Amino acid sequence: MPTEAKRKVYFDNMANTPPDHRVIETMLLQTKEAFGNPLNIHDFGEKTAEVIESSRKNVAELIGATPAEIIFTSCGSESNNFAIRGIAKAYEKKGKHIISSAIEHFSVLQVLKALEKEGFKVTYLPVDKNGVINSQAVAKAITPETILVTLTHASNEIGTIEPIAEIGKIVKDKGIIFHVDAVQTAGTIPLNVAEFQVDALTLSANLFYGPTGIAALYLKKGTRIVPFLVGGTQEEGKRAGTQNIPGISGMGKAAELAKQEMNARSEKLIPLRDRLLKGLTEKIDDFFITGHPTNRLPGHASGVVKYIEGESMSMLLNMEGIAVSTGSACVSKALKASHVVLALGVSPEDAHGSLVFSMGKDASVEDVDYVLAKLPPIVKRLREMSPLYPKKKGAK
Amino acid sequence: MPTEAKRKVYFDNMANTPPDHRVIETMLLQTKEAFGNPLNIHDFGEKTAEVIESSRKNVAELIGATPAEIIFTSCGSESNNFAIRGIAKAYEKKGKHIISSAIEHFSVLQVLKALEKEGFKVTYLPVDKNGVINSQAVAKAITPETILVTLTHASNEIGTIEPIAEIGKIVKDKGIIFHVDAVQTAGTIPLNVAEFQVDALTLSANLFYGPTGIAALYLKKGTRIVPFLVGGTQEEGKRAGTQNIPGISGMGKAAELAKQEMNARSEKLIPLRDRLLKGLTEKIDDFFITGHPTNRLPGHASGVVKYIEGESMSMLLNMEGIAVSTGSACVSKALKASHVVLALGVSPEDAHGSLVFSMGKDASVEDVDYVLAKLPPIVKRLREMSPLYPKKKGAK
Amino acid sequence: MVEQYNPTVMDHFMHPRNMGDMENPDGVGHIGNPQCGDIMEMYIKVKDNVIIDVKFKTFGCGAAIASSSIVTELVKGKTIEEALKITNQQVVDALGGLPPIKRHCSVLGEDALKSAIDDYLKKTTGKGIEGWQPHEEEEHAH
Amino acid sequence: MVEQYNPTVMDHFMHPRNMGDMENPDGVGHIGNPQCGDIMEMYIKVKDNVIIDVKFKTFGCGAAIASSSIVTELVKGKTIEEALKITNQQVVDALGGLPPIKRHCSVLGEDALKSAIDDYLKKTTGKGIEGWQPHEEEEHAH
Ligand SMILES: Cc1ncc(COP(=O)(O)O)c(C=O)c1O
Ligand SMILES: Cc1ncc(COP(=O)(O)O)c(C=O)c1O
Repeated sequence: MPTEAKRKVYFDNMANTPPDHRVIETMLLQTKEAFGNPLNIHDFGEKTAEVIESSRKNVAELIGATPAEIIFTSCGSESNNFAIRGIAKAYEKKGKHIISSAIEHFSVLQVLKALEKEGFKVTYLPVDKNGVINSQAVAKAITPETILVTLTHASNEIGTIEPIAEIGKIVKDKGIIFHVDAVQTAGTIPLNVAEFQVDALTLSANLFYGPTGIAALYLKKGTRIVPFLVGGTQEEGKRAGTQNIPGISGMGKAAELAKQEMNARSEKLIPLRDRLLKGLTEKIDDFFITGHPTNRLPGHASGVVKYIEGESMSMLLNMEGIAVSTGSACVSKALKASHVVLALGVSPEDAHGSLVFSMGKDASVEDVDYVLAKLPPIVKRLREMSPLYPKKKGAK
Repeated sequence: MPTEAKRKVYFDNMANTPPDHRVIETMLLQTKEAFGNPLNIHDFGEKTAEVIESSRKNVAELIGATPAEIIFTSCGSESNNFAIRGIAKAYEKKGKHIISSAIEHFSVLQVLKALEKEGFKVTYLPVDKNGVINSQAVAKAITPETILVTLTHASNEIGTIEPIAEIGKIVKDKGIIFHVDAVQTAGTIPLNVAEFQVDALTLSANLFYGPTGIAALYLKKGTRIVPFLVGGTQEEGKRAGTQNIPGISGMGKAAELAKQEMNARSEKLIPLRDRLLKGLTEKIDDFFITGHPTNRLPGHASGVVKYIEGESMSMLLNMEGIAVSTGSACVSKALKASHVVLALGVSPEDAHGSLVFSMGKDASVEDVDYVLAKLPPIVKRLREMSPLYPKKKGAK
Repeated sequence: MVEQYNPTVMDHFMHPRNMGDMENPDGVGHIGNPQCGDIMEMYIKVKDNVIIDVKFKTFGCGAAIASSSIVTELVKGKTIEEALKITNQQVVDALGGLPPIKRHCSVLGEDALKSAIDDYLKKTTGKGIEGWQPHEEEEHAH
Repeated sequence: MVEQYNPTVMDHFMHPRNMGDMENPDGVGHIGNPQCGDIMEMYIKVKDNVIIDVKFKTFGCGAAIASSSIVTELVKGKTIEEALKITNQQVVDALGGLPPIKRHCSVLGEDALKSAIDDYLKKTTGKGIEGWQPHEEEEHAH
């Protein structure tokens, strides 16, 4: 039952960004032209190899890596699975301790859970009320057994930007491998693997206006890894399987555009985000921001509307043409309160009322103001229905 | 140094088929329109869910499955890794014996090798000189410990179509799980999972004029599997990661077209294949066909040119605008003689001279005749250079 | 998700019946817990063993709201004995179906009603519904 | 793969120098084995300690053919002592580089030449190249 709302406001870019039209054009062209298997000895294969390598170069340049350090994968989850499992297995003779945090994506947490069953020990660092991981806590958690630190650069649910460079320095000083889940940040905010001193980094095209189905793992030269997907010799033997040409060509173009336009996008989005956060706080009582109030992703505004639940809010927003996320994009079918919001110290009932507004590069002031006009009556309506809404306040 | 040959003959469709223009159009359209995360509660996500589910239905119909039995993955290798490892792990309490064959793809063999290290036992069945797996040999290899039989439906290197239905019956009677690697057959020849009595089946869009980067695993309802890629709840919790929309939409369209056009494509390709095989045998001395002479993939012609080596032949063919494979498409960087050709009883030096001509649906008689005109002088030239070519024969 | 809700469910979600507070209810039901993200309250007014009025308030998803709403429609005018026969399957059926992962909401609907009747019975007879207790939260597939 | 061969390599592959048989060679080299997919034969004619003619035959990939061809060019007119100093790196350099996985072909080229000189020395002096033996196949990254 799609809504008939006239205005459409897509504020769910942390779940997926619409591919840029220039990206789609590149995909169209290269999917037509580059169909030869790049391992084979003919011009058709050469053409494909050229498309792959020029895209690899663009992706490398986006994060300050060399092309040989970029491995293409099928999604951020695969890069996370591959990096964490592959590095843990490659270094397990050195030790079996891994450090992570309480606000990681499920594709990190589930691998860690599996590794725990296989005998690894994992320390999950807490975060402060703004969602910040303390770099000194990382230092303290390191033991002689620690082989890997894996942390998110920014959680999709709260948008707080973590002090990765600071942590990188600490981890590197100890000679430990450092993996960063940069799905939400690569292509969105400046990020340089050398500066950050990371050994492995997950990035995904669908978060910077590239297509879904294509992502990459940066793996610093010399870092050992056990392959995840085995078979042929593609990706220098690190990731088997015929490469995704539409995806790789789209990711290359998206990376090129992201590098060029990143600053302009942020300069536009930060004021919109702040306008939205301010408006929500002013127009809705018993609303609080989740994540850091200022040091957060450019287009990312998240918070909790107390006494009511996220799915019903999203459904009513959808009736008005507004798309948002509630809790984790990737798992809202799980019906559970977000572990990331809970990690901030938010109570379970409040966590159920969390919303994430994530604006894309084409967002406008009008979009923000439309949301600020439509949300308050929805909140009022659902609070009237809620047995949790304090009687004394009455329906507001 | 791309060739300047005027005619271009792409006879490497077993490595990758060029996507059909109708597939590319569908991808273009749906990549533009379906960008919302299908797990989230808004119309944008619904749109994406619709695209995914309609594509899933098409893929299911291609092989006689129900949509809920189709899991999208990123490539044939992933489906093979997932199926074999996931089923072995799910049933390991029942036993640790697996049956496979000597002519499997590397994405099967490498997983089996890894499982052997983890304590599984694997029987690799031999093939006869035409590359046929004997169904009675499967029956004999079964032990009370056997939990999984995994066999290719047709090897990309020799094209022989294996008696899967016969084997399916034997395996099912014993209550053992049967996985088939149908990368080369699904979408090319008729294939019905119920008729064949298979429990799991790998298929890949890029072998039936769909894009690269998208494949599927058919998993019969009730078959247990341990997920390979973990994280979010996508694909009913069986395969995490944001779904590949360009790929899935393209695979859906390609499956629809394959179902409609399969017979017409085969009717056209079989005579071309036979003309090519006959021509090669007649025009080149010391040439022999690899794989079954008649019961083989419609567009697939393979053989060995004695005394000379495959890469140099491919390079000279490429100069004439002709693209072929030598040995395994996916591993020609390995420089090794193909294990599949060796399994036929071919000597290692002969195996190095193997060529695979795989014709696509747009192949023509002129293409075949062009190859038949261009190859003999190339063979002559390389044989003149070869220390293996019997002196008595002289340069021919 | 949205597409998984049929028009009946959407209608009850958008236009819930019998929503609100009740002055001096004869029985009050309270079910669910905030950790699971669903809480239902149900209030009944009983006259001559017949439920003559019913109201609800719900904190929860679309299915939870629709389930509460339909329960109030199903129960209005029924005797206590008839009302006690209402099952979660009837709730699902009256809604024309619920997505599988949302079926626990119909269980909550049934339980909220029974909890209200239980309260009414305790107040009037000193004894609640014989042998009744709400379903375990675990069953609800959270 | 093709793009990884530079124009010099392609030129030697397409137009191999000194390819063919030789009548009554003074030294014959034979290296490689069919299992690895590369076999080179090299024939030399020596006069006054100078290699005045050289021919090769090769079963192998493009890089193997180009390596054989360039070795014959490098060695022609050189004294035995000078020829013995030719290394596989010189073969690679003379070709303007080879793809990493093809570098073993340059080793085969060096070995084929040395094998021919070894044969020549054995025939003329009764003793081959002191301490020489061909590189192990394992090294060739097969
Ligand atoms: C029989 C067979 N199985 C599996 C694969 C692997 O497919 P992909 O390269 O798409 O991962 C191939 C690829 O050619 C194949 O021919
Ligand atoms: C921080 C973070 N990591 C990893 C992922 C997983 O990415 P994908 O769904 O593309 O596999 C996501 C997805 O939203 C994410 O936000």
